[in-house]
Amino acid sequence: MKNKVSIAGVGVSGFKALTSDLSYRELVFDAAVKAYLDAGIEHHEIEGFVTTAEDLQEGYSIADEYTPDQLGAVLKPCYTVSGDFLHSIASAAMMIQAGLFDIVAVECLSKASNMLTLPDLAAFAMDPTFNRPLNFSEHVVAGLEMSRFLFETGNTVEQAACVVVQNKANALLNPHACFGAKITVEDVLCSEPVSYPIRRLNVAQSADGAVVIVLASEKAVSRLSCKPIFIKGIGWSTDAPSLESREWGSAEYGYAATQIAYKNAGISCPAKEIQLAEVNDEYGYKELMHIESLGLCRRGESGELYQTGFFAPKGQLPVNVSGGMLGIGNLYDANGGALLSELIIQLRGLAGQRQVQNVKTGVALSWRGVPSSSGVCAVLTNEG
Amino acid sequence: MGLRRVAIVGAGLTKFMRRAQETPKELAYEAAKLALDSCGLRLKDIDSVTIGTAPDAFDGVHRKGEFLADGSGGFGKPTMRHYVGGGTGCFSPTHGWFHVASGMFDTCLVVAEEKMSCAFPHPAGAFLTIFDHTTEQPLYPTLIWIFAMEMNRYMNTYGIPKELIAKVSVKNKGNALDHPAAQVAEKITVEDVLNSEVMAYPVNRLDISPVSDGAAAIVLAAEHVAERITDKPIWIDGMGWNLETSYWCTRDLAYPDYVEKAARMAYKMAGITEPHRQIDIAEPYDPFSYKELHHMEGLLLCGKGEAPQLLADGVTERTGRLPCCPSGGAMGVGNPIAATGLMKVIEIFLQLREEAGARQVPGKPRTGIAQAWGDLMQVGTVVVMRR
Amino acid sequence: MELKKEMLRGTQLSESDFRAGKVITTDWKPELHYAWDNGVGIGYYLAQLKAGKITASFCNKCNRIMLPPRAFCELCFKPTDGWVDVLDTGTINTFSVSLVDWAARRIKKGERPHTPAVIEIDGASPGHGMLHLIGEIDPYEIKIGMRVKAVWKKPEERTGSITDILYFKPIREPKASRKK
Amino acid sequence: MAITKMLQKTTEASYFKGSIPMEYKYTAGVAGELFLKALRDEGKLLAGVCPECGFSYLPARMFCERCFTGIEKFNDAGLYGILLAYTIAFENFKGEPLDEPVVYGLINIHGTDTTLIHRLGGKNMENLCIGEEIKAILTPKNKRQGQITDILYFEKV
Repeated sequence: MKNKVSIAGVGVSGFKALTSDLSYRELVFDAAVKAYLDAGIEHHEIEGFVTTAEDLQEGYSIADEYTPDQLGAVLKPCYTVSGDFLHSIASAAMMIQAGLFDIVAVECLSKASNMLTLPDLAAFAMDPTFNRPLNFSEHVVAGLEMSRFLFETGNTVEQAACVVVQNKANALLNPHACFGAKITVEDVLCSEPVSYPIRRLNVAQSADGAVVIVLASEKAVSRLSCKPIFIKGIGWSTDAPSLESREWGSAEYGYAATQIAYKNAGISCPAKEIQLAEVNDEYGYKELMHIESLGLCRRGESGELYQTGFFAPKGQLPVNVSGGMLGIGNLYDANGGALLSELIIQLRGLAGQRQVQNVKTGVALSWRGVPSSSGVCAVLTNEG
Repeated sequence: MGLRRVAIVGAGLTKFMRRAQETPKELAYEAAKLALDSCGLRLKDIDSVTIGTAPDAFDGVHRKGEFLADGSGGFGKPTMRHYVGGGTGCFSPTHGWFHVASGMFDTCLVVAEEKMSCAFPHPAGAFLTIFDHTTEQPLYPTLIWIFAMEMNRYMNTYGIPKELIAKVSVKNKGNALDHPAAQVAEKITVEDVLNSEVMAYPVNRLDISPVSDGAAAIVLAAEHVAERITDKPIWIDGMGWNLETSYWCTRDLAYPDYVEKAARMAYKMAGITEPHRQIDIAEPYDPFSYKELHHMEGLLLCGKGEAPQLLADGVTERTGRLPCCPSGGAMGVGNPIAATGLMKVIEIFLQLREEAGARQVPGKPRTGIAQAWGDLMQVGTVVVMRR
Repeated sequence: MELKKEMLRGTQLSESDFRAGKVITTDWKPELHYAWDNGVGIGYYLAQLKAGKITASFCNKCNRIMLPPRAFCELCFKPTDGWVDVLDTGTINTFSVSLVDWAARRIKKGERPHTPAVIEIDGASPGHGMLHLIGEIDPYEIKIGMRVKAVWKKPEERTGSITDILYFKPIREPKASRKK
Repeated sequence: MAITKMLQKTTEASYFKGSIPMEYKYTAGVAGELFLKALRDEGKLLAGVCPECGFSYLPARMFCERCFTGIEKFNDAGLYGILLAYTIAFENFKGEPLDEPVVYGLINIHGTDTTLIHRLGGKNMENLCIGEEIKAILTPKNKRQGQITDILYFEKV
């Protein structure tokens, strides 16, 4: 990428199933204070702010109104991206690349516990004329996609269940994760059916939390005290938004986003050049889909490799050491924040018990959940 | 500023209507298609897409940006939605500028859409929930309240009579008679405004822009590409945006400080030091009549409390020294929120290219600004354009 | 290229055709329900309202006394330093007399217009006000600068909400006694 | 935590309830109107074919999302197609358990390039297979309302 953009600071608040003791403002403030401290800056040194919000997730008609105070962004250039947190990161990175600002803070928030009718909300994202009258849930869309994906690739229901088992186990070692558990493939396969082949334990449960990340230009980062992580490449893409004309057997948005990010990062052989991946796994099968989109294995091979431990924390290419959404919780548009913050901690070598050795380049792939067909891929490195 | 200069090379609009048959996707398509046609480009020539649209509660679709992506040309492309409430439309070119000026993409299709009529019986209900859910909504506030209170404060602070403000409606609805997308163009008088029914003192019905459906789109290109596409590129030379605290009761309601800060940011980038002299034409946001005046002051086009007199003196007429809202603005063309802001940008684009037809202001304008405003009396967005 | 009328697309539906069902439409009423965590600042504000008090927070760096109270100062970006009860009197900063309700319906004949106001509360920093309603006065007699006092619900009816104050009513007091 | 006055007792934590009380009436759009009218009045499934790239959309669309060309020609695609995937839903869209599970299919109508999600029903539901031939069963003509539910369900041929 031209005009190198670096990550100077990260702050995480949560992630927890409930955050009843804090308002959404207080939750974000906590993450912001930590991020600014981490970057070694004061709030008034930040030139621009990007927030991540969808109105109805927050419970406002215009969620953007309620974003500035908790970031120290009052009377500053501040806007919202209604996308995944990684979309916001991409937007902020472009501002820095264009030379507009040197230091930008990027925020995301989940107060999913405050939204009492999340299934209704997912239905409200579907086409009002052709989808909603049939009263199907988001899990029906995922069930169809999983069924088609397994059919086309030969991956299996058991392999998708392995993802759940591994991610929940990984989460037990992540102090930011609250859905860690020691379970078996049988537990997953015997859990309550939701929308065949999806069962209850295949689905990530919602969680609360906030992430704030400080981005800095090359010029600015040199005068900060932090040890920067660099954004090597970032790409995003949208497949057909309608359920009628999209690809069902693979994550096309993931392939397209990844292509842009790898091109920027100069990555031609991802499985060799990347040592760590964090991908959206709101459903177990999505992790397999996303691993294939990232080109970390050939199409249809992800399940088998998974079973051999290839993507385990001590495997050749660890994926979702954090526990992913299955282990951390579904933070909706803040999911990208959870994925990215794990990459940063790992690339800094500060992941403690779950630290992956010799990580130089990591990749995150986020997705905006059912029924969206949008994803963002970010490649990070600790080599300047 | 920027790795490279960015130009607007094409523009498209739909008609603005009270109730469109087209779905939000179809509206977005019509505007985006016309924008591409206007500069002879195909969708395959577009590298990236940015979508500007205001509350999901209007179109009635959660994650509206995703929903609109196909109609906005986003299929298989890097597509993103930016959002600053009512200020979105004049932030859209800025967000597109990021895409191109950063060197990430050579072209960006910028689409703004709003279909307010999906909300039924009335979209006004969506404004209840712009207020703080805990400390304000239990009082059942409405959008008109906050405008009325701000207008009252503005009139009271500077001693402005209602007649002077009503003239904004007269001018803009009149200007809109020449605008091809106009929804509520009319020849009216100050008396008509004052005699129209009171909605919330001091706001009368004719002080308010209508509920609208519509879309607008522009095409942005990097300098080396723009020169291949058109011999009349309009350059984005300055941009600014600024967000105030969400505790709106704490603010000075008589003066939009956030608009001034956004304007100063844009002027600094564009090298404008004396805005009232260096700017030839302006499209301040006018969802309510007084807002045009309020915003002229925030844009530093005149001193505080002085805008009504400029209006009275005819300075802001199309033939005046500083034409304001020559399009007809939100008051005349209509107000499909985000699309209105981009319509204003398109008006400046056409005026600077001398392609505004019957609306063309005399004197070959060189520098123009478009401005929008939004959230809870809270955000200003400004774009400076030059030929 | 000039944008001419015949180039612009869009099909305007007539309101009568639409309402008569001549156009195919699909209805939806989303269930969008929330329980927002009050957290520290707003939680305390509401608890105090229930007790019949308006409480602000103060910051010892900028010396502001802020309404509504908050756990952090958004300008100094630090935790606030304590709570302070302010008075339940104040001054009207601005107001409106509204003949429409939140859903854009006109009020019925004989019904009292809605009279919202921004009220700067005595004891809070200048400009720190709240949105509330004005009562016990002819709506058209309300003036900017008018002094008002909260009229509370009975203690047993209060729920910990901004509506524990029914409205603010005008008070007459000599200017000299105005508390800053 | 970055604040100094944290709550200390569970009884101090509180919440405030509220809703977004909106209702909607959506038009089907220019092409949607044609599609639903053809379904209601003629019992046909209308596809729209892009004149530029030949991609065939069902339900019919006004424009091709892939090449941004207007679609003006629509054709009767027939009622037959194949099953690309299916799922058995045990919950409705509100997340509430269903009395009887509902089966949904991902359906490609012959000659089109798109996928329709709809209910599966009728005979031989126990041995569903991906790739099977299926057919749309419409509601009786006098009960059709110009909605996608004028297709009752798809069943195995």
